[in-house]
Amino acid sequence: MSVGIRRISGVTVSDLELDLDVFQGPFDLLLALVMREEIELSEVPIAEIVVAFVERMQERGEIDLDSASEFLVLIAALLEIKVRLLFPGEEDDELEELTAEQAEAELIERLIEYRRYAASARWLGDRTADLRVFRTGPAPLAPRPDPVVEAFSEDPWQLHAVIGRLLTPPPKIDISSVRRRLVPVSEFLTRFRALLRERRGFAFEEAVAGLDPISQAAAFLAILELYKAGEADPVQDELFGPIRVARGSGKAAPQPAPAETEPSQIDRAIA
Amino acid sequence: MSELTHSVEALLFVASEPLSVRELAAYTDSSPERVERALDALADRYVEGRSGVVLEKAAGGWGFRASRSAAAVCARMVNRPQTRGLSQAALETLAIVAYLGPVSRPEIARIRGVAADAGVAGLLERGLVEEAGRADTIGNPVLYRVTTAFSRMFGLEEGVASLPGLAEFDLSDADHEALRARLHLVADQRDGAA
Amino acid sequence: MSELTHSVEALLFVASEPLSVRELAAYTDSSPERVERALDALADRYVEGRSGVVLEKAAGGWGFRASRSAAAVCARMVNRPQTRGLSQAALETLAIVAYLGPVSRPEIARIRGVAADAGVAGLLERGLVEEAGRADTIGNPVLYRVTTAFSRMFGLEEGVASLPGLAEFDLSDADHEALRARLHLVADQRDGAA
Repeated sequence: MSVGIRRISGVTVSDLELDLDVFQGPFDLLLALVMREEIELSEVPIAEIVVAFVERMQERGEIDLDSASEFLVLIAALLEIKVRLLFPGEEDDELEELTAEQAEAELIERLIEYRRYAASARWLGDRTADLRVFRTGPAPLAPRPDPVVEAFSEDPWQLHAVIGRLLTPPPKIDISSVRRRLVPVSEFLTRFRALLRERRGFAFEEAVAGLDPISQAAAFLAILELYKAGEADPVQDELFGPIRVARGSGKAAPQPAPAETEPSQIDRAIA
Repeated sequence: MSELTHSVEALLFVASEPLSVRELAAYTDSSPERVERALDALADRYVEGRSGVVLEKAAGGWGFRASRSAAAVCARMVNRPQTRGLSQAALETLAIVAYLGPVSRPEIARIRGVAADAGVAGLLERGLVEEAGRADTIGNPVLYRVTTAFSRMFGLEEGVASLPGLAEFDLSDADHEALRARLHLVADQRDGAA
Repeated sequence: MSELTHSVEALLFVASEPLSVRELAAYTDSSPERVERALDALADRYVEGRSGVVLEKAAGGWGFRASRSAAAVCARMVNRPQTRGLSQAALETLAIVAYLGPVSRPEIARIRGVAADAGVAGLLERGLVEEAGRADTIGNPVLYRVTTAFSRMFGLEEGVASLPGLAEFDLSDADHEALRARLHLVADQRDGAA
């Protein structure tokens, strides 16, 4: 049976040209390099790839649903693999570390699986051309059933069991991993303000030494917050060099994008 | 038979209510006179003794019904004992309405984590829940509560007051707001976990 | 026509879902063989071209539907032509539920790469999928399966068992190899150029 499998080459996804800091070239090549570990997936900004794809679709002025779907599957798989690389050794079996070969095999498996269902969806779609209309409710002049309800036929503890499950939170494993990611920026704001009251300045690296990467990111956001409010004056002499945070002048820094970084919003973003 | 006759035949088979000549004419884009002639042709074919299905003029218009000879067999099917118990979805919806009611469909959907609900319609049909006014929230959704038939079915002499208590969840039987808050909280947590 | 044929005709008309030979035999107190003969006689009468209503095998049983020539007129009346305007996304979700069901929204999302909430809600509303309990996995997500209406709508005589095997939709070996090579090739080309 011919089900019209889409052609493999020439889909828009493979033509997508990227211009990222870590990489310039087609999306496909990026995938290949990631798989060969020539590029660190952890350094690939996935959001920028998505933006590039959306921009390209806009340029074309049309949405190619096939390639958009395929792109979503690839990006979702890539994100999941990236998460596993960033958080290795989670107790969950599903999140075990991947070798490059495994990651590649999985990516291909995902695409094959998705294409299988996309093809069966087209098969279903072809059949909708044949309009089948029938009645789904009771017949108009048919005898109606007597609405008899059998007394004492059901056990009220069934209801208790069901509401009990709706009252039981999901298992703890998840809460612990969520908690690890819940790093309130406000905590760092308080801590850095206290530091700047005591001293004229401090070294950022020392202040965040020993913290996990996400907490460090939250700390950095707090510094940016303080800079915006004029409370801190961070100085970095060279790229990737140490950051020295001095007490600010008290004057608010110019804000290119106002109100975008309310502390509460940042907290939510980090969470 | 003409194509119009076939269309009228199909319409009457597919409809859940009797259809008037005017309605049939509108659906088929033809005149009432032509529809009448099509109905005559069908009445000739679908008549007692010649068919198990009979065309009949009823209150709201024309409709098919089972013939007299087949009526007993059809009644047997329609009134077959409801062996199928309550589905998981129905049971959950029923439990929420019983413990939390009066409660609206959107709230049931939110607690269950299911985008659309088919459960309430089925329970209404079976006479296990009924409408109980409207909520004061946006859109004024209809509220539902369980019926006396529900209490009979579950053998609850005092109605919902006889439901098994929720003490092991630190919830008092009377405190609906605490129960509501907890159900919503857990629903949100599940949403995050799934 | 025999009285049994009339009874079967009436039962199939009154029922809101297709009826199997076994069910028909039970309601009419007769043997499956006799019911089959009655169905043959009816299928001969209710056939495309000769009637506005057609007897069709669907979802493991038998049911009436509008004939092809009358379908468009009937679709006007039915307030939700369930398969009209299904998007590619909706069809993909439907295909996953049909082949993998009972299946949860997170599982559908994993295959399609995007959240399945809106898609599933739309299919529930059209009556093409229904709830089928909850999974035992974290968060106890609701499971979904396709409905009888789905099988009738897509003309599947034995329900999902009549779907083509998933393997038929697999990539050919050549395409498979091409996909696998696609990742390597581009990298090799670059290596060659460098």
